[in-house]
Amino acid sequence: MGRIEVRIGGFGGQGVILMGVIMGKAYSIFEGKEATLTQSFGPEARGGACSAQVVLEDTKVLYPYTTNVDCLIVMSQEAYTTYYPRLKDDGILLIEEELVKPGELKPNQKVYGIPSTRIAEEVGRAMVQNIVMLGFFTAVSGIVGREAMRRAVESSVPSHTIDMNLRAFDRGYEYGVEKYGQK
Amino acid sequence: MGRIEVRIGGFGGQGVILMGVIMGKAYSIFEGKEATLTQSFGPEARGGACSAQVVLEDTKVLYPYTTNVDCLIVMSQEAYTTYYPRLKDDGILLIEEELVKPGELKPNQKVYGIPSTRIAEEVGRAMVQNIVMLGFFTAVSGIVGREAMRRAVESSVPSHTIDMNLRAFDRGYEYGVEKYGQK
Amino acid sequence: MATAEKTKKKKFRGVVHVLPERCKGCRVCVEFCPTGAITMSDGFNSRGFHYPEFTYPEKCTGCELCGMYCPDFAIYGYREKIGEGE
Amino acid sequence: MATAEKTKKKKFRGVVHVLPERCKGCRVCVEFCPTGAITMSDGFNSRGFHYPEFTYPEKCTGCELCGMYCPDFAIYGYREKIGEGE
Amino acid sequence: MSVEEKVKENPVEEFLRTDRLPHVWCQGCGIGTTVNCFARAVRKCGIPLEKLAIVSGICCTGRVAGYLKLDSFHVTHGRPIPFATGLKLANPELTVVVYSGDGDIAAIGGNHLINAARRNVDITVIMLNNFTYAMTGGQVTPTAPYESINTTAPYGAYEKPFNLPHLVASCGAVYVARWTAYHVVQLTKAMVEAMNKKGFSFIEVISPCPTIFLRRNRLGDAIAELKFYKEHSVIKHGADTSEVGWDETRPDEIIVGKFVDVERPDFIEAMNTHLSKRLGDKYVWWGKK
Amino acid sequence: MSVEEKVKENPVEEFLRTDRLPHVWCQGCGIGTTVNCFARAVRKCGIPLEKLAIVSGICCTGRVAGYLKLDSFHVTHGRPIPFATGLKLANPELTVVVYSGDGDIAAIGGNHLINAARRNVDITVIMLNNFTYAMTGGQVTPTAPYESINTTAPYGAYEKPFNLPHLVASCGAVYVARWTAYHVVQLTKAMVEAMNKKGFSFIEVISPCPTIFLRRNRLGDAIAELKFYKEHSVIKHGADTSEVGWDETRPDEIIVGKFVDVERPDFIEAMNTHLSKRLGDKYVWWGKK
Amino acid sequence: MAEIKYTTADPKGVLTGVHYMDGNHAACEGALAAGCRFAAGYPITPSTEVVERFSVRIPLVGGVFIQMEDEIASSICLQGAVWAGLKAMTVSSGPGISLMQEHVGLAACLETPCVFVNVQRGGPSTGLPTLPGQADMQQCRWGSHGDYEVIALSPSTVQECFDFIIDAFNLAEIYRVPVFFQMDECVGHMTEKVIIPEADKIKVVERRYTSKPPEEYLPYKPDPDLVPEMVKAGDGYRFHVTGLTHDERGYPVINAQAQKEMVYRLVEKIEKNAPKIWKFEEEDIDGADVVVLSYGISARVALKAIEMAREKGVKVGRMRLIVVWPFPEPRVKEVANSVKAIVVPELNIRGQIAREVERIAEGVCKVVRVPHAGGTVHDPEQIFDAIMEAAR
Amino acid sequence: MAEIKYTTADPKGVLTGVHYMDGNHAACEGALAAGCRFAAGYPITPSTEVVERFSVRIPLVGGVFIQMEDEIASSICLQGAVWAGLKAMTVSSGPGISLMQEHVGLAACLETPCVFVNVQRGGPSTGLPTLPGQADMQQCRWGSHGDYEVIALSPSTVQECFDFIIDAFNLAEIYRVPVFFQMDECVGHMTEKVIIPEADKIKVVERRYTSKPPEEYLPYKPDPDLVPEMVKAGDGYRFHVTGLTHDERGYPVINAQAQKEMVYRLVEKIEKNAPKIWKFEEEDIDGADVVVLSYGISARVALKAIEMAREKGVKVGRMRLIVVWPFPEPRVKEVANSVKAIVVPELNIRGQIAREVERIAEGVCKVVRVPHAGGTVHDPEQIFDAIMEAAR
Ligand SMILES: Cc1ncc(C[n+]2csc(CCOP(=O)(O)OP(=O)(O)O)c2C)c(N)n1
Ligand SMILES: Cc1ncc(C[n+]2csc(CCOP(=O)(O)OP(=O)(O)O)c2C)c(N)n1
Ligand code: SF4
Ligand code: SF4
Ligand code: SF4
Ligand code: SF4
Ligand code: SF4
Ligand code: SF4
Ligand SMILES: [Mg+2]
Ligand SMILES: [Mg+2]
Repeated sequence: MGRIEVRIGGFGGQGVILMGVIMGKAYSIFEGKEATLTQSFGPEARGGACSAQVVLEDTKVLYPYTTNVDCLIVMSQEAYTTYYPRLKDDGILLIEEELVKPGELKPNQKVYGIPSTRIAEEVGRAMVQNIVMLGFFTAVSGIVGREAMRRAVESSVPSHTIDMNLRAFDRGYEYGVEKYGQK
Repeated sequence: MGRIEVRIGGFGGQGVILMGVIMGKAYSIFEGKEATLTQSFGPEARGGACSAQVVLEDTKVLYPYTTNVDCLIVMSQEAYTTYYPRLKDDGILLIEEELVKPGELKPNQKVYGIPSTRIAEEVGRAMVQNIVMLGFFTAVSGIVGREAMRRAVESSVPSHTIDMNLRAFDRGYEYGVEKYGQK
Repeated sequence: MATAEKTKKKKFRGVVHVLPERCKGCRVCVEFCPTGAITMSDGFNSRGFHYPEFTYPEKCTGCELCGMYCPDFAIYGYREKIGEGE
Repeated sequence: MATAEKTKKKKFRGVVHVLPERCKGCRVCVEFCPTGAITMSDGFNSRGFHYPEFTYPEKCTGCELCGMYCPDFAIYGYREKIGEGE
Repeated sequence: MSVEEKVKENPVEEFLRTDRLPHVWCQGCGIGTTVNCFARAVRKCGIPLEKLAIVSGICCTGRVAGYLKLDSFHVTHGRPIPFATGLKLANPELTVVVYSGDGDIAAIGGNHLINAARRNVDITVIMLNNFTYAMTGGQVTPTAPYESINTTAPYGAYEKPFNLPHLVASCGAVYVARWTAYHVVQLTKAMVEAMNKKGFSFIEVISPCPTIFLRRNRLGDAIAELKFYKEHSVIKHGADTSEVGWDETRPDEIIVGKFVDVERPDFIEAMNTHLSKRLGDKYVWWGKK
Repeated sequence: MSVEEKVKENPVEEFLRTDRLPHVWCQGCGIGTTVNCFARAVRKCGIPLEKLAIVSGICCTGRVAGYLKLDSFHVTHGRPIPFATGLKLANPELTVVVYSGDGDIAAIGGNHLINAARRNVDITVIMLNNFTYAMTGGQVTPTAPYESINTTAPYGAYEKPFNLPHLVASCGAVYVARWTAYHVVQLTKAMVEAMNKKGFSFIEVISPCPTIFLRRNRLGDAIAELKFYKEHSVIKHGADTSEVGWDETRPDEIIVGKFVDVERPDFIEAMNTHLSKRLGDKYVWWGKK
Repeated sequence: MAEIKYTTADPKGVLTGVHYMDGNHAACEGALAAGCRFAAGYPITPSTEVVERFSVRIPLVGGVFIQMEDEIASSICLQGAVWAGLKAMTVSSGPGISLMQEHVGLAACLETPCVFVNVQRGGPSTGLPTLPGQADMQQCRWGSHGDYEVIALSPSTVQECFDFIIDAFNLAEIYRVPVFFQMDECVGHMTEKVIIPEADKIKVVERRYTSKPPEEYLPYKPDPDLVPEMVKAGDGYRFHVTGLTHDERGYPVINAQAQKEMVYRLVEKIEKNAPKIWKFEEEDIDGADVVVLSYGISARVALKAIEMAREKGVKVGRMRLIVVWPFPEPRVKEVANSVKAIVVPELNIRGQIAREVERIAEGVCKVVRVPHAGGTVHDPEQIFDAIMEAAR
Repeated sequence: MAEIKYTTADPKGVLTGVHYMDGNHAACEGALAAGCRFAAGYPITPSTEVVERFSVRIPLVGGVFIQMEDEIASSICLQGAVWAGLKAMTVSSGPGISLMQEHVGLAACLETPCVFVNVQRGGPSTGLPTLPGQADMQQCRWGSHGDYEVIALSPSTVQECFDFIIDAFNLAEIYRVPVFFQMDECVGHMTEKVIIPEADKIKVVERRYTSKPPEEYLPYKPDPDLVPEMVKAGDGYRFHVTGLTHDERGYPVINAQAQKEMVYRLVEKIEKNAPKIWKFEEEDIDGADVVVLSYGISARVALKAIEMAREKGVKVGRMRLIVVWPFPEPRVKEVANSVKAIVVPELNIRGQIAREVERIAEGVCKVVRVPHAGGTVHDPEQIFDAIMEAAR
């Protein structure tokens, strides 16, 4: 598929990095390709902005940062403002629709919205909002396969939360399929 | 008088450095010339070898170390062995004669001996051995004047010990004059 | 006594101010309000948190506890005189 | 009892070794010897210190205290059997 | 202050750098609660604001210095006490408060803590104990309870924790108290007393860290923790400090109260008294006489 | 050992690097005396020599490591305790003794001291207290008595000194004793007990420094000092450690004795017990079972 | 004597398989594979994950993790463990590494083989705790007082965090020096695929224990390669070591002669063995007009810039330092002689490595610094611009 | 603004007269003359006499000496005192200076004007506590993590210990940096005549306190010379300072932009003002074939060698650094351009200053290192041989 660049942004506590880990692991371990995740976050451990960059390639990732983002996932308005300028002209934008109001997009850019926090609360805990979003990402982007993603979720969350997380993933996935059709 | 180099050696606790301070002070402050004292001693504060180098000049001392020693004062055998080789061919050697047994000297070198520890014990405390030696040095070397030396002693020792120290100085001086004649 | 107290109470009413944008939705104020005067709103603030609302002003004694507990300096209760004359 | 003790005493004698070159002349050994068996010499060692001498061997009990106190490991007292038979 | 005088503004506000809010602390974090108490204490203690300096180390709690609108110093991890010592000694008219975390004060800063207590430097140390290095994500500390889970004690801690009131008391601190974030009223009072106390005063404030410590140890949220404090705290003023430590993960009794309040000349007083005794008129008295 | 077995050699000899004698210590310095005690204690304690390691910091007392013919480590000033901790934890079969000065252990090393006591690391700390930084020429220490003269307290000290037995006891040390260089027999016994004690043991040895401390304070020579100890020491085994400190320059009573001797799992035992409880067979037991 | 004993890794510590992990975790796994069985640490962002993982793993492998009261304690505790026979490391970042400086000197002086991991963040002081820097590169060699030498390595990928920390442990054993593993926040927090081989594919160097009996053994008598053989506590050697200047017996000798012998050897054992230690990666140096010399994350960022410059037709070569200290002076000199310019992008503004290049180049080619204060990586354009400028 | 306010010394601290004292004592007297009223220290040979004297003198002058529990505490306690309005110093040697490194970075970052006196001894580690070294010269600038700049001075005579420590305090105030006063054991323990002038002959720089009212004051808004104005605790400014990367308000800002602004300014305030800071002594450079560049005690030892070489007819010039950092690059470059060789004798073996000369000389002249491991000074013959060799 060549190089695919994904950027995820939100604030500390939303599990942004874990999203990148799961995505990268799905692609590199369960789909056998290569993925480099880089992260940046705010002061020491908490608060502030937080973002992850995932570069997906068939072969070894050399330059590890995103410059032309294929897919931007944002869960705070600030992240949207900061990262949108690097979205490709034909890139896709995924948003937590209750937290982010995007401005006008370029003609070939597409936006996909989901109330992932509210869905997560329904699933059981607001904390799994990120996994809901990952399910949604899997559905609407088609970049990584659903099975690989589910296995990556399974192997990345605390064992006593696997069920809840998979439920969250599936809810996000289904929401995506229902709202935007199968990819 | 040009440059005069004095080296004093002994072991820690003998007050070697203080001897250098008094000599330097006498020459530079009380006789208005210049004197640089450098010191070296053993591991941190105590034990081991200890030595002082005093360079006396009419004008500012540039190179502060002794290379051609005019006067060597030693109070331990080790110091004698270590420093003797740098004594000038016509230099003078002053020894605590109960602690140092010199080897053969060069024809124009002169040796002056004093049982300074024993004299110090007589004066009151073995500790003032160094001051006895300074008195002796003043008498036999003639490098620094007696008055300047006495003033330097006075201003360099704890006030409650001034008397004892001056007594020690005078005893050393007199011993020198008696044994080797007035300089 | 009881009447006296009631009279006193009437002289003041408890008032609470909330700054929703500072709130992180911890619910501590609601939990430790001794009279149940405040409740959490359904709405989110811009950072995605629910915040407290002054739902039952009549219950509030202006005791200040919500303000002392709030870790985010987002709420403050105080007593306000009702009418000068009394 | 007293006789028994005396008999015991006779079986051993106190012996003291001094290493003058290690000695720094502090006199602690002499001071704390319970029997006064040792005294300071008049002579100096090579570093200018007076050192102890085993002046009164007959007084020594070999109690080891001089050796335990000596900060310079320069003296040591011990008990030596006198004759195997007794 | 009488009821009528109350202003219609959060009393903490005037002590805050409001341009920096919202702050970095997490949802339900007890640090902010203690800052409310501190603000009230500052109001009550009668110390002019411009003579009050605050020093923090690097930690979640250490961010307090950055939010308080006082002369405030955010220095290195573990070292607020010696910095505060310098401030105080150089200008004896300042009231100097150290506000920092348990790791900062009692782990890396342990030597400074015991020596400042010994010297009786006239500063107040408010140590917020959340039982963990919160800012770095929850490693084991010298205050971590037995068996508590921490990222560097992932199977539970097995070291005995410090009994800090006892430690500082054994070094000679003149004022020692412990409260929790639940005890907002008592804590406020203790802060007033400590700031007005001459000499080294120490307040341990037990406080919830929901994000790190509570979550990792499955102890619920801030509310649960505050309730735990409420239910398990026992006030014992003047308690023997050797008996206020605990060895269990969750103590049945958290002993709180003012444990020590004694008199002893502080460092500057001892210095002035001693040196003027020795040097007479030649001594240049330090600070106001 | 029966009388007959006594050899005709100074028993300290076999533990010394005799090629390094005479040593650097001054005339009458108490350090050597304590080494005599230590040598006898090593003989008596039954620990194989090759399993006994000694660690010193930088100070006069720290030179002990260099004279003892054991695995001996002369590390940095103030840090023998953490080095010893590493030695012990890496090889639990070693008996590890820290032998160092009061400044080394209780000034710069204070944090390591209290934390090692708290963790109950199985090491023995023999701290020689001569009330000053002797090696650097006599500066004031956290142990310097009130009003004592020191080069950096030239008009007399005015800080309260630490009560170290109390400090380490308050952190959880399992064996705490104090003796003086006069008490050679008792000190020897204490050293045996401490080395055989499992856990953190601490012996404070009060010792004369004639060159620096005694001279500067005009207290006479070593003999005078040893006599002072003899006359003013009061043996109080089991004394309340809070009462063994002193505030006077020359205390009328130097309380000596074994103050603490209690049981508590040491660090390695606590680790093994706890981790094997949590991890079962997966845990790789550390050290001999 | 002086012969390096290689063995293979102890399988207990080796997590053979394919993993998706970050650089900090990979460094921990590499350390375990290299035989590290002791870590003493104190938490600090962005390095803590290394010891966090160690504390999870070591109880299952056999060994000890201890979190000390501070970095000073950690940096000497680990040396105690080494002298008791274990391989050991400590891990920290800027402020913590600064606190360890006295004990870096101690390790150099006692010749304690050990590894200091520094996950570099932005400085000075508390600086940018969560963001990257490469401004502690000179600190490795000058941070402690006096003269001494260390070895420092710098990984660029997560796989290298695993692979090269094994080298770090091996070099520590071969030369008995503290080895710095100079990561940066980017590499430490970057997550990639890591392949951990079978234990018997991993080469591990054994400690150079003496085979001499105690009577013949001298702790600081060097082998011909200038490195002395070692013993450990508990083996009956009853040896002495000291941080004072010492002779071959390990006894303190406080004079200039002993100092000369000791300090020269400490420095020369690295300088003279440097050709065996250097490790760098090169590409297209021959015929290049410009060579980009870099290390750590910057080397990966530079790749993009190089690609851009090549697209513009510039002949760009690449040299990546893996072992940073000792510095590969002769090779850099050769490169300097063959190109127009060497471009040195790094996340510091005082040209910490660039100045070394400048010194060696002696003016035969331009040396173009591409400084960056840290907090993020270079924008590739910045490096590209420097290359274009240099090629002119 | 940005204008330096000179005043004369407070007579209370000035021991006017002719004295015979050692360098350590002279440094203390200089500090008192410069207005230093606070010292925090921890004893260490061979530096302790500085604070010993301070503890004797300060009760009679007005101020505080506190002996802290360690060097870490000392190096931050003094900064507290500075922020409360006093001039302050700490004093140490090798091991202690290594322990202070974190707080050197803090002082650089907070821009605390203060003085660190280092009486250099032989290292590494405990090394040679009583004997000289000059091997902590690079540590001044690289010892703490991250990028920052300091100023360092090095005296050669006892009189200079007095004179130049006054400069050190003044420079600290002008540029708000930690200033290192790099003595060595020789100079520290050398006793010579010292002339202490009348107080009104001693120029002292006042702290650059702002005259702005609190509402307008920003703690880190630089003046045109890149140095910000200062306030002190207790004056009603209610300001904040932090060791985190910060903006002009002193508030922490954790991003690359703030980092860039802050770190560049910290470095540039020294680099750009360097011409005003440089201080060196020159003799017979014009027409020289060889120039001996040195500092501290080595500069005096070199005098003998220079004399010897001149006797052999070699044209030898002399450059002595008084301010070592910032390094007088342009002048050294000029000198390099005009001579055959620069000879650099120093009491360290890694050419701590020589390598700086090498970097600047860029091969235009030979740079001849005359290394010495320390423990004593060079034998003048050694330097003489190097000069003769270089002159060839
Ligand atoms: C010298 C140094 N070591 C370590 C750190 C990393 N560090 C920053 S905050 C912190 C822990 C703070 O914990 P605590 O003091 O308990 O405060 P809390 O965050 O829990 O409020 C640590 C270890 C540092 N900044 N500097
Ligand atoms: C880091 C460091 N700081 C200071 C010193 C200097 N120093 C060496 S020995 C010593 C004092 C030792 O005093 P103490 O521990 O009481 O032992 P004593 O000499 O009295 O036996 C000091 C301060 C040092 N070597 N290293
Ligand atoms: S002021 Fe008191 S009664 Fe009113 S809402 Fe707040 S806590 Fe409740
Ligand atoms: S306590 Fe404060 S932060 Fe928490 S819910 Fe109430 S207002 Fe919001
Ligand atoms: S062994 Fe005992 S009795 Fe004999 S000399 Fe020694 S101390 Fe005295
Ligand atoms: S105790 Fe030892 S050093 Fe002192 S006098 Fe006796 S033998 Fe000599
Ligand atoms: S991590 Fe814990 S202590 Fe830190 S801000 Fe969050 S809740 Fe508070
Ligand atoms: S200075 Fe004091 S402690 Fe040190 S060796 Fe001399 S007498 Fe002993
Ligand atoms: Mg904490
Ligand atoms: Mg001592």
